[in-house]
Formats: sequence, structure tokens, C-alpha cells
Amino acid sequence: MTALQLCLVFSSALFCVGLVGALARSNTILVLLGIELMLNAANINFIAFWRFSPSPAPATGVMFVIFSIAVAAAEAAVGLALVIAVYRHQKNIRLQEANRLKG
Amino acid sequence: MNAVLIVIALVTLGAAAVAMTLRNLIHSALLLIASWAGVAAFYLWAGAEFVAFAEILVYVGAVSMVVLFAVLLTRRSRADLTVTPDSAGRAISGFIAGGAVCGVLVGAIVATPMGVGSSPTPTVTVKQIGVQLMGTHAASLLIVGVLLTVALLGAIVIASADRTDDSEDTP
Amino acid sequence: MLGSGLIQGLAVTAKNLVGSFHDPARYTNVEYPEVKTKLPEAYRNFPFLVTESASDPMGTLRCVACQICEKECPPQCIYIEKSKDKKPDATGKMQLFPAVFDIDTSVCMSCQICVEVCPFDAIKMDQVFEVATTSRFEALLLNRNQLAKPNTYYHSIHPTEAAEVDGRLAAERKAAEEKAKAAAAAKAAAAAAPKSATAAASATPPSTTPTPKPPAAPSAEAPKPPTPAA
Amino acid sequence: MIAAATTDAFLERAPVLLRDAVTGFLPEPWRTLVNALIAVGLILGIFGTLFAFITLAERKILGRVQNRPGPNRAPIPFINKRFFGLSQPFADGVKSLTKEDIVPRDADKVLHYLAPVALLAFSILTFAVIPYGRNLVPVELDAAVLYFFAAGAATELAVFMAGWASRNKYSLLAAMRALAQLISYELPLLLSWVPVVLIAGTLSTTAIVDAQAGWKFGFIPHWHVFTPWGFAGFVIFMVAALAESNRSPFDTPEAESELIAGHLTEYSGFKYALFFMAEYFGMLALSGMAITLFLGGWRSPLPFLEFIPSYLWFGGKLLALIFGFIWIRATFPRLRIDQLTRFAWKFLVPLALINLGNTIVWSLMSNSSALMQLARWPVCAAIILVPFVVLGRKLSAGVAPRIYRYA
Repeated sequence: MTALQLCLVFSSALFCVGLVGALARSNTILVLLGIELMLNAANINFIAFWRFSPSPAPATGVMFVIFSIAVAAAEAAVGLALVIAVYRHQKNIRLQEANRLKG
Repeated sequence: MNAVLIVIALVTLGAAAVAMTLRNLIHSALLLIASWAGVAAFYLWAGAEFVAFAEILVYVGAVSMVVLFAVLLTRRSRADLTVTPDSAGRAISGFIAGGAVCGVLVGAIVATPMGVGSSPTPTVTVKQIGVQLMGTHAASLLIVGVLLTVALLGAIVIASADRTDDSEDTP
Repeated sequence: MLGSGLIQGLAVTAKNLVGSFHDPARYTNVEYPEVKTKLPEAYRNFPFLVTESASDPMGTLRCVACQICEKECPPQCIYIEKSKDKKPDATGKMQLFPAVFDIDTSVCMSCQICVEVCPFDAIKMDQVFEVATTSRFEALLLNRNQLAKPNTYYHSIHPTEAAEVDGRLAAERKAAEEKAKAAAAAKAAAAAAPKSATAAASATPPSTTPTPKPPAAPSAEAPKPPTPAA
Repeated sequence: MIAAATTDAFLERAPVLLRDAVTGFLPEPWRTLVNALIAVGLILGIFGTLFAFITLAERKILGRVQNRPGPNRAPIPFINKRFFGLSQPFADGVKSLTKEDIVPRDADKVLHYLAPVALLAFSILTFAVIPYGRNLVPVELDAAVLYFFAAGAATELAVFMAGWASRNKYSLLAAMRALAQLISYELPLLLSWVPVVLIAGTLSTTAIVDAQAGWKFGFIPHWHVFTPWGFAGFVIFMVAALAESNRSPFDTPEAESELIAGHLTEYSGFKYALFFMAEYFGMLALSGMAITLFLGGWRSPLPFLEFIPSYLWFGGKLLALIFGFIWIRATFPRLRIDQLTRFAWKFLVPLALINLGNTIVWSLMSNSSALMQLARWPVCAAIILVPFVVLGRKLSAGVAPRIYRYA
């Protein structure tokens, strides 16, 4: 297995850990963290492809990751604000109970 | 070289996997911070210094703080501690879905012949990143800036929805 | 403008920092166990017994074991036992003396009432404040040996008050001596008179025994009121 | 290089020469390793000693400010001379080492143990990129400033760990406060040095120091602090650094009048000493970074003073800033937590953003005629001073100066 393949396997494993967490847990914060993990896995892919690409000069992978981190930070901020809003509304943060459109 | 990568990957994956199974939210948040640090270590290994430090600064420094804040502000109820049959079923289906995705992805990666390019680590200086950000990617930089501002404002508005007199600073 | 108050505050602390090195008015500390500041003269706590001489404290106690202080003490921390025999006091008159004189300093509240009621200026307020001990009961119960301190010590801690007391005592002593002398002269005159030998013999005992005492007691009470003020 | 003559001065090269003399005979891969180990050992040794004596100096200065002598009794062992209590830090060290280490029964044992270790580790990490002298920078990194603040950002996490793991309500409150404080002050801290990066055009600490070389008119050094934007940035940086290192008047996480000792409540013995050490290391590192970014790094303030070796200049500036920290601690009362966050969000962040724009104006005007060169001073000073006054008015609006009627 080449180093690139190792990196990709690492990234897909991390993606799946995040996916399982997001699907299986009922705690909203953990679901959000699972999504963050999936974003990180995508970033790992960008860096891996930039690192092992035949001509890495343009640094596009790095650019992509920088923007991705910025978007992920925005996502975390909004997501956790939503969590707090949900908590204020129903006094817990269980995902299954946040099923009312009106309240 | 590969051994370092494997160690980093195992630490990161282990921390993330344990974090996703723990009941104690603070522990899982702290373990996730460890796994983000592992991702940053991977960036360092790959020669992307700037991204590694940015990852630490953003994830370990900022996102983790917001997560911990959210955990502390939302008290857990008794219902969260008991495993309902519904959530066990969801966990099993989640595992099946995740395992399937993992299998497909790993299978695809192993089966695909990858042409490996330059083996020496490519270097990208901060200056190059700056020039590219301000040059070719200037438009996306602006958009990201607007996005971040809007997200910050939106987060404040959402988090302090029913408090009109005093705006709270929860980004 | 925001920040001007901050700069003022910084200036104050800087002045203190610099001033503490050269300005004795700012820096008034002494290194306590080695160096002790002189306590103010009016400072007082815990009574002690005045003795006339430092070399023989037990022989020259002013206390005559009259037990007034024991009766007056509000927390009842004084315990006195009178002696069986008498011994001469400073003026040479035979007096009782305290065989036991204990003060429980764990009870004493330094109220100074014992000092005010003492007709003999025998108990005065001390200036001790380092009364920490390693044992709760024995060490805080002071006996007469520990309580006895010479008159010179009294002078060193409360100079003006001690001078006043000494002056008064000297005056009394002088008056007593003069009276004794007068009495002796009268006696001599009476003895010289041949007739009234029997009358003098019956008159002298009442006149000789009270001579030292009666002047001491009223005159000790008369100048007493100024002492608390001193 | 500026002043090539002094570069070759013996004292200037002495540390490197000494190191090469020790490790010169080693083969190449080992030599680099041993050199790195020597650098680590030197940093730990020097800053450890500095920490010990700064604690003493702090207590002495605080004492003098309050008109008392401070600790002066600990004798030097065996000779029994006091020497102004110079051995006090060692007595403290022995005391904290021999004290009982108490872990609360309900505490999260692992995190409780990990918190001081993590805190100290992260604060030591920040020392790696500070240029201590002309040739003395432990690790040359392209993104050194970013590295510094990334490592520094993790310290507050350790404070949170300590507070949460202690299972004590005061500690938990301290943890919350620490998080709120970090989120609030991280922003002005980061924004305050962005102008420096903008002007110097680099994130490398050595290059930033090089950008401050030379003198205007032969006596005004080209340090960033001597420009309007640099001065404003320096002040914002130092205020945010006070908050980041949990120093008074921003020490709300360990406010002893409200929270016993905050996150330190359940710590004793050596772990407590580690927290203390990390706090001082953080303070030293932030001061070192402030020197690098704004105060010309290891450069001497006047040309004829260049014969003094660069590392001594760095040390002198470091001690001066530390004295400033202590002086501020001796002067100002602690802020309330709401005042603290309001100060950050409504005053420091807008000011830092305006300062960023100010820097852009400064650098745009620098390329034009001599008249513009002269005009940019009042213009840039006004750009930062007017918002300062206006924001200051708004911040202190409704807060009348208190009249102490019975004082």
C-alpha cells in the first residue's frame, strides 16, 4: 500500500467514525461533532492529494483546506447556537424530541 | 515515514472512536480535541505547516471552547443516561451504514492504482499562501469572510433569541 | 478620557514603591521578633505584682494579701492565700504577704479593676502581649513568682504613672516617718514627764500601733483617684 | 545585515560558539539532536530559574507597593545569612514538593492529573519560536507567530480541564469563566498582531525582528511600538495578554474573593506549583512575543548601545515587561466577569479592527512623497485616538466617578 493510499484509508476511516457518531448518537452536540469529524476527514483528503500530486506547486489543496476550516468554524458556531436554542426550548438536547415544527 | 503516519492515524482514529462512544460529553469533547490535534499532526507530517497551526488555532482553540460551552450550558437530563431501545436500534443501523460506507471507500481506494507523484515533501510558504489568497482566491476569501460574519451574527441572534434587552456574546 | 484614572492609579502605586525605599513615613515596618516597636505608654494588659527590689522579689512584694482585688475581679481570675506569718514591708512595718497569688491569664480580661482598687499600689498593668504558650492550663496560670516584677520594670513601661506612684509613696513614707518621729518625741516627752507613766503606758499602745498604718490607709485612698487618669 | 561589525562581536556569538565547542565533534544527525536538546534544556533551565525569582520579585514589589518588605526571612542554608530572602523560591519549591497531594474522591482522576501537565506542556511549547538573540531562535518556522498562538490557545483548555475535573462548584464556575474569557480575549489578541504581520509581510519571528532594524534620524529605533498603529497594537496586545495569562486585573477564573481559588481550589502540593509555573511561563512567553512583535525583539534601542549582546537586550526588555505585569497587578482591582467580556467585545475588538485599517492607511501613505510621510503620523494617530475616546466614552457612559464620602 502506498503512502497516499494509507492517507486515504485513514481519512475514510475517520469519515466513517464521524458518520457512525452522527447517525447513532442521540445527543445533538455529539452529532455536530461527528459532522466536524467528517469535514476533517475531507480536509485530510485534500492535503493528501496535494502532498502526493505530481505537481504540488499551486498549493490548491492547502487553499481548499483553509477555506474548509473557515466554513467548519462557521458551521460549529451556528450549530452550537442552534443547540442552545433547542435546549432553551425543550430543556434537553435529545435529537428525537426536536420533532415539532411549532412550539 | 509511513510508520509515523500509521501512528498518527491510529491515535486520531482511536481518540475519535472512543469519543463517539462515551456517555460523558466532556470526555468525548476532550478526546475529540485530541483527535483534532492528531489531524493537525497529520498536516504537519504532510508538510502543510500553516494549515496545521490554523487547525490547532481554530479547532483546539476556538471550536472546542464553543463545544465545551455548549455542553456546560445544556444540562443533561436523566433521559440521556438511559439507553432506550429506539436508540440501540439506531446505533445498530448507524454502525451498519458506517461500516458499509467504510467498506466501499476502502475497497475503492485499495483497488484503484494511484500514480504517486513527487516523493519529496512539497513546500508551501506563508507568503505563497498569502499571495494566492489575495490573488487567485480573492473572491472566495471575500465570500468566506462574509459567510463568517453572517454566521457569527446568526449565531448570536439564535442563541439570544428571547433576550431582547441584553445581547449575549455567544458566537 | 478612558485610562486617565488608570494612569493615576499606577502613579500612586509607583510613588509607594519608590517611597518605601527612602521615606520612613511610608515604610514603618520593623522586623518583629528581633526588633520591637516601643508600645505606647497607655498600652496595658494583664496585671503584675510590683516588688521593691529586683534581687529579692518575694521578700519585697508590696502586696499585703488584703484580697480586695480578689473580691473585685469581675471574671474572678485572682486567687490569694494569706500567709500565716508576717514580714516587714518596705517601710519596715510587719505585714502579711500573699503565700499564694495566682492569676489565670486565660480568664483575665485586662479590665484594670484590680489596679484601681488596690490601696497599696501593689498590682499594676503590664505590657505583655506575647502570651502564647504550649500548654493550655498550667502555663497560662501565673503564680506569684511569675507575676512579681520589680518597680524599675514598672518605671520602664509606664514612666509617668510610676513616677507619680513613687512620689506619692515617698510622701506617705515621709509623713509616716515624721509621724513616728513625732510620736517618738511625744513618747520621749511623756516618758520625761514623771507623773503620767501609767497613763502613758495605757495610751502608747493605741498610739504606736496605728502610727504607720492610719496615715498610710487614708492617704493611699486620697490620691488614688488620679491613678486611673494617669 | 545591519551593523555587521557587531554581528561578529565575540559576546554576540558566544552562545553559539560554546554550543559548537561542546557538540562539534559529534556526527551530523546526532549533532542536530544534541543541539536541540541543549536548546530545550537551556530554555527550561533559564526560564525555570527566571520563574523562581520572578515569584520572589513579584512578592517583594507587591510588598513594597503596599509599604511592607515582602518575604525576606528565608535564609541561605548552612551559612544562615538571609540575603533579603533570596532563597525564598527554593523554600517554596521544597514546601510544595513535600506537601500532601490531595485528589478529591469524586474528582475525574485522569483529567485532574492531566490538567496541570497539559497546561505546563503547552506553555513550554510557546517558547520554541521566540528569537532570544541574534542567532538564538530555537526553531525557525515559516508560520512561527501562528504556531505561538496556536500553542497558547490550548492553555485555557487545560484550565477548563482542571476546573471540570475537580468536581467542585467553584472550580466549575472558574472553568466557565476561563472559557468566556478566552473566547473574548483571543480575538483582540490575534487582531492586535495582524498589523505587524501586514507591515513586516511575514509570519516568521526572525523576519519580524529584522523588519524593525535601523534607526530614524539615528536615534529613534524602527520598532513598531513607535508608530501610532504599533503603539495601539502593543497596548491592545498587552491588555489581552493580561487576560490570556489570567493575571490581575483579569484573574476572574481564580478570583479568590469570589471563587476561593477557582480552578486551583482542589489542587495542592506540586500540582499547584505546576499551575503557578505555567501561569508565569505563559506570562513570560507572551511578553517575549510582545517584545518580538512590537519592541524590536533583541535589538538595542540606540546605535551606540549595540556593544551589549542582543540576548541581554531581550532579557532586559522581558524583565521590564514583567515588571509592568506586576505593577498592574499591584494597582488595579479585579474586573467583574460581565465588565470583562464587555470590555473585550465593545472596546478592544472594535479598536483592534480600526487599528488594522489604520495600518493599511499607514502603509499606503508610506510610498508617497515626503509630505505624505510626515502627514501620516497625525492622520494615523487621529484614526486610532478618536475611536479610542469615543468608545471609551460609550464604555464608561452611565458610570459616574465614584465619590468616596466616608473614606
